Amino acid sequence: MLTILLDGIAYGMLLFILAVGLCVTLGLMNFINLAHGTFAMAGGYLTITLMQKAGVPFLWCLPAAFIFAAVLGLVLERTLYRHLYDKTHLDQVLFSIGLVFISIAVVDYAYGANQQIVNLPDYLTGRFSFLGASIGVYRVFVIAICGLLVVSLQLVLTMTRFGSRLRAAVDDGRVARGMGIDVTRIFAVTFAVGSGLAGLGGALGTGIISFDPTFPLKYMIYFLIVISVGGTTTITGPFLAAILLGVADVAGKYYVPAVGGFIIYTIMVVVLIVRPQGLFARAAAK
Amino acid sequence: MFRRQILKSIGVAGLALATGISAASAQEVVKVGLILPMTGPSASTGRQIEAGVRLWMAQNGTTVAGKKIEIIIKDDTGAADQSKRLATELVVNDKVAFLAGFGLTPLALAVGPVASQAKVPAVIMAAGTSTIVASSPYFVRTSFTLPQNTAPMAQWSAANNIKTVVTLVSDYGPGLDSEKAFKAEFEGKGGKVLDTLRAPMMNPEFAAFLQKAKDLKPDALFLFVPSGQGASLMKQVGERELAKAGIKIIGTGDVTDDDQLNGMGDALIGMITSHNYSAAHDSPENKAYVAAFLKANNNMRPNFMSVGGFDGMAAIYKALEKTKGDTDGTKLVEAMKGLALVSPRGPISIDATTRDITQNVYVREVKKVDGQLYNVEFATIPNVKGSN
Amino acid sequence: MSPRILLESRDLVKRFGGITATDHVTFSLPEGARHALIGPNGAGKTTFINLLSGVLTPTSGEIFLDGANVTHWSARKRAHAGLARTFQINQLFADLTPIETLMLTIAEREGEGASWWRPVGARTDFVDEAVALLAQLGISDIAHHRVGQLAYGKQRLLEIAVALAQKPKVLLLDEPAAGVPEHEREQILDVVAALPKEVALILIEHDMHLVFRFAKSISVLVNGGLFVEGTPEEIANDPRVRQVYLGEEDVHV
Amino acid sequence: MSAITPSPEATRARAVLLGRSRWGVAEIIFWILAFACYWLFPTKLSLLSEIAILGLVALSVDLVLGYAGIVTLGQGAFFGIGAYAAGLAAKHGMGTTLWSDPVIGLFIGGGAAAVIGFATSFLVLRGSDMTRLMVTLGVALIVDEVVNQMKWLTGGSDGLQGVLPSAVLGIWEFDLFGRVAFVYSLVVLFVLFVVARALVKSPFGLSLQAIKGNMLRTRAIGMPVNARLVAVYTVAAFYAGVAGALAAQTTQFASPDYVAFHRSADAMLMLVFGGAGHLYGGLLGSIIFRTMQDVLGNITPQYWQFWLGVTLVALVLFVRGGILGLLGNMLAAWRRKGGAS
Repeated sequence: MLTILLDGIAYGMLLFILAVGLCVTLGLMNFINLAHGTFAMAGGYLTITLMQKAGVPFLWCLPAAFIFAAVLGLVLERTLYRHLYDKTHLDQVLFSIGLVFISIAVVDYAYGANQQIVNLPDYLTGRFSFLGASIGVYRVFVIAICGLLVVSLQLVLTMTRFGSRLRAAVDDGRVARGMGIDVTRIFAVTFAVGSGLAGLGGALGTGIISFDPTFPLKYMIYFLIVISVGGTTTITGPFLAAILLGVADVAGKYYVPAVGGFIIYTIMVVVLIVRPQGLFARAAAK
Repeated sequence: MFRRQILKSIGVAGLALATGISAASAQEVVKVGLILPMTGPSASTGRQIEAGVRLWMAQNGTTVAGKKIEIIIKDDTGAADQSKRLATELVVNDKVAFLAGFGLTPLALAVGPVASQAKVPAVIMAAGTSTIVASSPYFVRTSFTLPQNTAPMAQWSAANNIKTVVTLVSDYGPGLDSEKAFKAEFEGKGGKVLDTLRAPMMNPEFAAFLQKAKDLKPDALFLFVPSGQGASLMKQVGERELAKAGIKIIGTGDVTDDDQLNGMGDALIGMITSHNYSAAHDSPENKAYVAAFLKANNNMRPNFMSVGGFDGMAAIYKALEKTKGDTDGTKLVEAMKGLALVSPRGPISIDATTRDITQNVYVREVKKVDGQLYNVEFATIPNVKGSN
Repeated sequence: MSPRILLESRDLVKRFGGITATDHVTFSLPEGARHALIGPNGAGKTTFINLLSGVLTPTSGEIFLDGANVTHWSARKRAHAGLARTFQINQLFADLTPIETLMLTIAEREGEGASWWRPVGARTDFVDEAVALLAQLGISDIAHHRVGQLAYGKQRLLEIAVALAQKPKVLLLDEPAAGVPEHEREQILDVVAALPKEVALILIEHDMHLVFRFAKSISVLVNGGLFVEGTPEEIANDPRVRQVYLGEEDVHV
Repeated sequence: MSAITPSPEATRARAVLLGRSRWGVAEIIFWILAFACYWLFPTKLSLLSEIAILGLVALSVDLVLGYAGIVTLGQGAFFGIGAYAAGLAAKHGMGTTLWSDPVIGLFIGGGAAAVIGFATSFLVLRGSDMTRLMVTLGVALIVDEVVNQMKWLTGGSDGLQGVLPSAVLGIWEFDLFGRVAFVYSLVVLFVLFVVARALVKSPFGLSLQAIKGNMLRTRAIGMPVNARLVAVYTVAAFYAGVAGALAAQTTQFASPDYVAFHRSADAMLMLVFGGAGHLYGGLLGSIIFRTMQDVLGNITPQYWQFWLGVTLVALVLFVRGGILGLLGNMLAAWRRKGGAS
């Protein structure tokens, strides 16, 4: 039982790192970016290429994936996303679906359609057991890295000036602009960092989930669930939602495989109706 | 108002879009319509079959019984309604004499009614569920069926003191077929199947299922997934350290697919599978086949799907020779019944009554042979019938 | 016999967190009233109108429309019961035309809103009523222009036309002439003055000239509370009002 | 109100209002051309009937999104429900009983989808675009799971086998060349289009546009907004259900792929392509979208999605209101320049 819980937590942590960028962009600029999975895929495929072709050690792939995805995010934000802030949600959805289709076709062209795998370095494979439960070394590694990221994110948000400015802008963009906060610059930086985190999540994910060109579509639904349950006004909301989703997904498949997916989607719809601003978020001010 | 002008221009545009009516087909050309999943999750199947078909035509020329053979390849992206529409267009517009290919079971089943209505023989080069051939009198199969590949594995397990097994299959036609066949055969031989787990086809995460299998502590874990998903499944099997827990990993050859075997890493060594073809099959025909295949496809190793395509074309050529070029569908199917030929995989024949394939099935073990992983065959179960 | 009370609020309170926007207001509007509601900015005038029209629900207190307790009725139900309003900021259908907007309002009033088989305009009586209303408001010339592209003043007139199309017993006008250039203000005032006698009117307005020309009775709201009520003369000469609101400007009645 | 004799303004107003719903010449030409395709493209009939079915789905999205302003990514759910309901009717009717008559199948498919549409319509009444997007997507995913799990009924991921619809109205048997399928699909599309057209031009349709325009004002004039949204959502679900039934009957097959995300996304893309809120937007969008997919699919089979993505991004960045919007603007610009009117 504990093994499943730990697997679920590891999976949940991974989902959080993949989704946190999207939570902030939605909360900050009210921008529906369904293409967020593309940056995660970019990180994942970069890791696959570096390891398979260039033999770069796995640990070096993580920062590389972060930077690559962050730069990709910055470039796309400055060239394309910028024109869409004032457009309707429908336009934003169509724009991001368009990006997803482009990314699927490009990756399909470059890497082919079948699933890519990565052979992890030895010190990261194997399992060890304690208290009667066994947990993969790699999953502990993921929990550690993601835990570190969550703590640092929380610190950045609460302790630093940038963090407070970001939270102000999330709460009410107009008032923040009124106080002289350059919301557009903050958004550009946050978008890049969010994409970088997704890229890092993608790199970490190569050890747990399989990558194929349809990744952005397959995981878009998970991101949406994390946002709808977690809300967009805090970081802890999506974090708890991601853990809940991770455990529910793994446990669902273990105990009730037939109705696993069914439960998760029903939870999403119910939460959306009962608390549109998210299960853990306080009533949204906006 | 502006509305009137716009819609007038659309009418004219509609006409311009008319794609040309296809060229009338001269009598001496025999067309073969190949419907394959060139994109989407089973794209590797499409690629392998196309390579097998092209290799056969390169080796045996393009004229049979005075008729020029021409193949038309259409991509159904793995969607059944596309396969049906493409089949209808191939029959109606291109007037093909043969339909062939069908990467997955639903794709083949969708084309059955078209083949029956148009009386055009449809050669199944991939789809493995046993019930397909029965669904249309014009189906002929040159690939394999799941029970055919699975039964030997059950027999071997029972004979090698494996008492309890857990099965984990992908939740779709062939998966359920192989689960049923394994359970029937294994329990028939006194074995016990503790649990039958099914992983969803859509996003195949196996972690939870493997953990459940591990907790049940069976002697062996039987696996079946469509070709293309074997790599990520075996990685998660390795990560879960089932071997260390004393669980033997067995399955059908789909899991250790020659197309991906090399990339799966050494954790695979020692895995026992049963299948109708291995690139390491020891026969002069196979040696020539593999060498030619590697050369023609920049070192892509042929897998069991490619021989489905290769032998499918052989059956088409032989049928045309028998009917001396007559492209009447019913005669061609009659000609293919009872056909026997030596394939790179070994001797195969088309069963006269069921039109399904009868072939040897081999039990093999994954071994490293001069730096590459291969399924080395060590036992043969001769002439296993496709479906009874 | 005293005129029938069409609209009444008893001890009405509305709090937004710590702020009390409406502070125990008891108020009644008789039939045919021409009542003005004035007060400094932030006195809670629009909040009070939103409470009466159902856009906001009160923290406590009750509202009566023609004798019926409508405190918990939705804005929609109150509209059907004969209460219409205009909005301080134009709330119109940008993609529709004025004639379509009026046809829609009339159809809703007559319960024909959901008729889906016959085209808009099939009901000749509706068309005639809409055209007459446009004429009454003097905006027949822009009957078929997209509302989104109309001049601001014309939109203000359309707001009033829509409210009238609901054939209300009570009409709440929230600064109908706000933001309207000087030369068009007269037109709006004439229209308001020419409104049917039996309709009870509340007018929120800052321009004292308009108030004193229009109103038969006035209430002064300060900090959400009802400060003083009376005829225009009483209000003009009341020192407290002058000190709180009118400032030194002398007012000639 | 004094019954004044109809003043010139009143007669002109009536003429303008009724003019909105009169059939324009261009519309008549469009439908003549559509039916003429039977002779113009004899070899492409199965593709054309697919376009007609996609047009019907886009029309259903137009009612909800174009007119009532509800963002939906879940119309695929109703398409799938319609397909399975009609497919099961045809399968169990085995071409013998009344139940397997395709026209009855349409009502079974449409009806089943409408019931589910009605039940889930309450979920989309409140909430922002984002919430509605995710709720409709969630409903589609749930339907997908149910279809996959109820293997005994739906055949699971292999799809529904043995769908044998009998002859349309007992007369026209579905032929191999897709002639009957094409005419049948197009007639059903035309009938439902006429109904939708009347609906949109009626006071009910006007009230939908009002709801999309300004929710506050609609409530202020006493409109039962929720009842209208529930009604249009249910009608749209019926339309998508009938489209699904048509698909199941013409392809004699139904699979979970009918409920997949890309079905709902494609429907919305086609509509926005053509121009939402123009009623013809959906039809135009499906013609261009599906023809482009067929043509591009043959040239570069792998990367139809790439060109679709590029066109989509360009559409959102540069064009307002899809093709019809673009043509409208061009004509308006041409008129202003040329001062034609």
